[in-house]
Amino acid sequence: MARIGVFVCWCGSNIAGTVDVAKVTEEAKKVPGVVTAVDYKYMCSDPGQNSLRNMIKEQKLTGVVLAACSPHMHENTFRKAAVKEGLNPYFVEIANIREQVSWVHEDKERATQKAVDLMKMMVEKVKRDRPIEDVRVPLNKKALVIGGGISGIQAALDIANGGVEVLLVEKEPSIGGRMIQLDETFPTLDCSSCIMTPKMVEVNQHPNIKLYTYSEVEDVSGYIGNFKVKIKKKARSVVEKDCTGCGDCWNACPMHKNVKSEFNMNLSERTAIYVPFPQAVPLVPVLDRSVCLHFKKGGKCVKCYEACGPKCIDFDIKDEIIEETVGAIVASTGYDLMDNSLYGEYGYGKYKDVVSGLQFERLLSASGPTEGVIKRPSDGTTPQTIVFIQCVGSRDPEKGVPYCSKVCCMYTAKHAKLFAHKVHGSQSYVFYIDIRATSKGYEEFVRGTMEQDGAVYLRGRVSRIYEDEGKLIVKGADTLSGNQVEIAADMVVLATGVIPKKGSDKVAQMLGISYDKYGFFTESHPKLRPAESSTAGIYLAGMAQGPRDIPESVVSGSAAASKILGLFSKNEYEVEGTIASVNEATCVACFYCQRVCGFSAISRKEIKDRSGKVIKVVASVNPGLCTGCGACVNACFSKSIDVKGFMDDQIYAEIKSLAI
Amino acid sequence: MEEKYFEIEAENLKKFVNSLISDNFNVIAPKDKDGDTFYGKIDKFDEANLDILLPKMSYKEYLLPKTETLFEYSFSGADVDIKDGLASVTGENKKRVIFGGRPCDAAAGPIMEKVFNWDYRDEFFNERFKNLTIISIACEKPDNYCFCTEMQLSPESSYGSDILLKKEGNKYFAAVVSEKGLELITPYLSLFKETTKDKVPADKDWKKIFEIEKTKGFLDKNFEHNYFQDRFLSCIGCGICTYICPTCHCFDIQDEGNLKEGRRIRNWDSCQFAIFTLHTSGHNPRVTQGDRYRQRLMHKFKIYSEKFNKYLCVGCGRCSRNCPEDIDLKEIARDLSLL
Amino acid sequence: MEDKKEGTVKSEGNNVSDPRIIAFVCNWCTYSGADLAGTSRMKYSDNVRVIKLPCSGRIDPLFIIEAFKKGAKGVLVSGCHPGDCHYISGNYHSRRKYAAFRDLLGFLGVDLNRIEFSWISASEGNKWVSVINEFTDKIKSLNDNSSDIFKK
Amino acid sequence: MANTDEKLQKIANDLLESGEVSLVIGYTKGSNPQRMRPAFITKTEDAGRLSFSRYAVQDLAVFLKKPEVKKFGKIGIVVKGCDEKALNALIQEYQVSRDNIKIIGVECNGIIRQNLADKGETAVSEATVYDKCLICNEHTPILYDYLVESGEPKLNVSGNIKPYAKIEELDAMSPEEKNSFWEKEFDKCIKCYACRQACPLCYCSRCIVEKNMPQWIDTNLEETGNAQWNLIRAYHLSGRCIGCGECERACPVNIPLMMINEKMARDTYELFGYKSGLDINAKPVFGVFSESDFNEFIK
Repeated sequence: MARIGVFVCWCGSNIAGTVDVAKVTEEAKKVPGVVTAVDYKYMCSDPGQNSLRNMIKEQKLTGVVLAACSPHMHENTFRKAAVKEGLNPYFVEIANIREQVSWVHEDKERATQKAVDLMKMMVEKVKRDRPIEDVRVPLNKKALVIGGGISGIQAALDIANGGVEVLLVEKEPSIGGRMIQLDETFPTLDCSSCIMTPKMVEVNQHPNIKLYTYSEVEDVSGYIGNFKVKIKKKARSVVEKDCTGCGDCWNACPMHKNVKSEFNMNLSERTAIYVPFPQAVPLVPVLDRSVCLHFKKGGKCVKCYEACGPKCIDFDIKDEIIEETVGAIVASTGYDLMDNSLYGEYGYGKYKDVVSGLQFERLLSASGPTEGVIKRPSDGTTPQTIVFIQCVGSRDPEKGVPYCSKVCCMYTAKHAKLFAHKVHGSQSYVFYIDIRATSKGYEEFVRGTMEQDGAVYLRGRVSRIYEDEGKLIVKGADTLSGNQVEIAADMVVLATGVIPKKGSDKVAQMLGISYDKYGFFTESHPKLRPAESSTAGIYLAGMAQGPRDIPESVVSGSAAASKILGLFSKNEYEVEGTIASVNEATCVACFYCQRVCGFSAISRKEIKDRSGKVIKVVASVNPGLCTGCGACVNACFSKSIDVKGFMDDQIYAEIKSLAI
Repeated sequence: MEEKYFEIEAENLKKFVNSLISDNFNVIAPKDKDGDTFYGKIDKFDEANLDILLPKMSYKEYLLPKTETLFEYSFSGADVDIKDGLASVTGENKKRVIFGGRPCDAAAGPIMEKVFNWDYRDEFFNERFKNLTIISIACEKPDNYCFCTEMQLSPESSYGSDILLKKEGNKYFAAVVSEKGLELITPYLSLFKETTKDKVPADKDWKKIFEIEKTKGFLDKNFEHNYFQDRFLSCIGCGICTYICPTCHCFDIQDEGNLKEGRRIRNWDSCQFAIFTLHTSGHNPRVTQGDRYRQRLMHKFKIYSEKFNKYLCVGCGRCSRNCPEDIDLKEIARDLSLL
Repeated sequence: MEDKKEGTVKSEGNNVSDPRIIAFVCNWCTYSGADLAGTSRMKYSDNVRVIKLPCSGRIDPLFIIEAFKKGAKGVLVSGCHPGDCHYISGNYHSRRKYAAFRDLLGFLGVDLNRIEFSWISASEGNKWVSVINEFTDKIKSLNDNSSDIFKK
Repeated sequence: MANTDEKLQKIANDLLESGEVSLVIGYTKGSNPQRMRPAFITKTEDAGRLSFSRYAVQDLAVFLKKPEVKKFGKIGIVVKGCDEKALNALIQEYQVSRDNIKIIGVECNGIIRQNLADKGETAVSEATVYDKCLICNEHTPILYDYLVESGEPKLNVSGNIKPYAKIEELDAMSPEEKNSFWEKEFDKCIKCYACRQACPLCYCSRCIVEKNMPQWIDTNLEETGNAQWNLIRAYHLSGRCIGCGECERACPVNIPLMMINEKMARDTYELFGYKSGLDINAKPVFGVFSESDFNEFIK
């Protein structure tokens, strides 16, 4: 028999001023199943909680209803208090008579009636509450980080330093991502590779990190604590453990003028067997079979093999699938730049000296194709005038993307600054829409570019660029002066918008996490859970979530890592017990529940007889994945699935209690 | 009572029925609706369709409504106030007359009456039964689904009727077989002309095509016969046969209500539903539709007759005519009698 | 049968001038939006009774039927805006179902003015207030004589 | 006709003889010359009972939901085009495995309404066939393992008879008028659940009306309980009904159930571009969503 206690809170005059709390208490006493009803000034205060606890003890209550403030305020407070008296926390229900009654209504009699209705409704609900135990999922304390850019590296290092084993999977031959392509970084102008390389090396040498470069995650199944992952280690054609990184192989490769270097943004060439850049980690070359003469000409060319001292070149290596079980995953797949050719008027692709921001980084870089001397890609001369155009693709819902790519304002200022430093007497012009320089030292940095380095900032759009006698004629508007401007430039640098890494949507689908319409992974909550994906156990870091700069990427990597370390600080993962469960007797296996489940929490379960013959197939809920949203219940025609905490009979009783 | 015989001209029969209506009787008669004919309340004689063999459904609902409120309850504080549903049945101020039904339908009343007065007297049923006066019309042309003759009745049987009419040319012979029947016509005797039994045309010699005793004989011995499982693979387990049957009378008792008030009702139910015998444990003693149809046969042709000495079937053939999968009870009863 | 309803459950005190309105809302957006209206001390019609569900995807058409059966003159279903669902897609699934369910109710003669659907976010306390007030006014303006399939 | 029957018998015989199936569900002659009834053939010597005609009203796919029938494992089934759509939907909803079923499709040029046939109607014409036949696009089934051509003459559709004409009539009515229309219809309901049992897609082992904790759908057989039953039945079939019309045919009190089913089929097509039962690989319309779904009714 239910023994329900009803506690009506005054909340000082917040409730009692509009609701006749004594009346609500009297009405509560009349409800069948209610054995005690009291009102109190502040239920959430210590004495209030104590009275709740005493009553649970003295009256042997099986459930309590608090007619008080919103459950979003104090549900947990009261649940904790109830637990202390041995009551299951889910036997505490809140009738929200403050936010949804006393604060929003004025007629005391009617507000009281509403409070009574809500109280009765919750009594009916609590009568039908069942004890709910939180679900415990065992954790495999190993993490997978997908993507070895700065955020992935940071996540991997933080997790590894926390004593947890990490698998870091990078698609490219080396880790380092976009950051290692950069020259100097704003606003401090420290050299990117100088600060990045030590971290890369640390990754490679860390006893807790297993590094898979030139590898891709092929398949992920399972759930938090227990993800089964398949990693495809692409055939590198080089035996990693034997390679010394001496370079004899790539120096011997005859294919040295034909293949564009991806790392140098097509501004230089590479060989068929290559390391993308000298500081690559691991410093082990990859043989690009799509261009290698050995593979294209039927095994004739073996020059690299011959040049290799330790004989670690192996043309027969095959793709390898590695299967691992991990407890948590970080998705840090990074970004690409938008396709500049969408902006035909800027002449990208047509004029060699119109380059993207990342290309310009390579031109600035000491390890780049020009060894840090700014040279025009067309004729190798040093430009004296450069026009920088911001927001190419960004903030352009018509042709590009509506969002702001966030880093372009800063890197353009940096480019102009570095240009001024490297080419004395040069002149840069920057076309911009707004300047967004909001982090520490950023505004000062941009000011410096304008004031000390003489960059001319023009607020406006460029309408057209064309070539005339070796110059790029940039026509645009300066909206501040209202004048049309025309600049004869030697080079044009486009601050191209940022988009998610190609194929990141496939990664999201494989992981079962959600992504927005642009392809950026979406956070579980944009403000309060920015490091978590929609799927438990999968965390997000870096530009895969959206445009951000290096410090933010590092922070997000650390955030993901700390989430994982927090998760792994226990042996089991606790999930709220308010999850779905299937009535196997009546389930008819139509799997509509599976179709509508946003968390892949429903699977097929075969029920077998003693001889092992399948006698029935039913739906089955994975407690580690279920979030208790209840979409499955709605989809189930026979109501053979139900969600604890919001069971069908409870909702029914709530509605029924409102009958008039 | 001793039967009395009357003659009544067709015109006068019409006057009689119209007078009943104007004298505040509820007259229920076969009535056309949606391209079919159902029993329904008529407001004048001409609304009745006396040409068709049988309405699609029987008039069982006037004895056992689809839903009957047994009592209503309401809470006032800790008190429960209960209102007996029987009051509204006894309080019906209008008496009902079923007019123009067939002998098979009429026979259902006294057959069903037995089960409602066996250990427990069901006052709801009795009250309704008492207030029902039945004027049936003998069949001239039964169809191929009819088997009342095999069910120990006949197209001209007066069993269960208060008055049985037989048509001849432009007039009817009325056999008044009960006090209720006599009472009903007494105020209108001017329309009737008393006659004697010998003037009434004799019953025809209706032929049987099978012996129902032999069907019972088979059922007595063959509870686990393959016939049931094989034959009723084609049964989809709808309740049509039981719901339109004049004698099927199973019901289910349910409560409906809220925190303030509610009622207890009984609803028609059917042995053809899987849930009918489903135990709380999840076990179901009648697993297959074969089991369930066997139950229907057993109840009709064996169990009921052993207990009440009457078969629970009047041979109206409705179940056969209306089965979506063309399962023909007459054919089955015959098959079983020959097995 | 000609003599109907011996003793169906009768309703009392519910009429369109003071209609009972039942709102089924999701926990994350609309419920929080309604809370926000409270914390902002906005005032709105007191005819509404809120039943909280985890997600609009949990709000079953059966709830709507039941609410009408139990005498509600109006039923509101409200959840997170498309794209904002705490459970990713619950509101999309329910939207699709309700588009059809609504058509069905309309075809069966239910006055669709009695059912309202809305997306109200946790920050839209003001929208909650206007939806409730407008819906209440709309219900009050309806013809009280109309019966429908839920209740006689 | 005789030819059609022989072909059906031969296919059934071969399937049973080879052991490819252990049961063939087809039609055989019924209780009167204008009726057909389902036949369950498990032995080759019974294959000769199989037949097909313009009176083959039943949708035999309904039997695949019966546990007693499922036990046979591999099953051959005779289907008309409309009935075959039910098979497709059942496959989509995992109730039937394509591997376990041999589909014996028969060309169909219209089925005579049973109530007319019972009264002696023998001619297939616009006026005598079901409305579903007038809008049929699947005189030849969509999916089959065997196809048996029909010996019946083609059905001529002049367009003079408007199928499901009552839908537009009702659409044009006010809520009050619609309500009074359905009030009369549902009042007739006796909750025999023949509509459910005759439906190949109503395959729940426990129907929602049979769930009593809680009892969402009132048990009474009065207006309220009847209306709720009819509403929930129609809702559960929305976007799923393939239009075989068996519910309406089975209904002993002639509730025009196909009006509701067809209306919902039209609406789901209009709203979501989906028609049920056409493709075994399609995702059922209420198992998916689109971000750009109809949103106008939501504030």
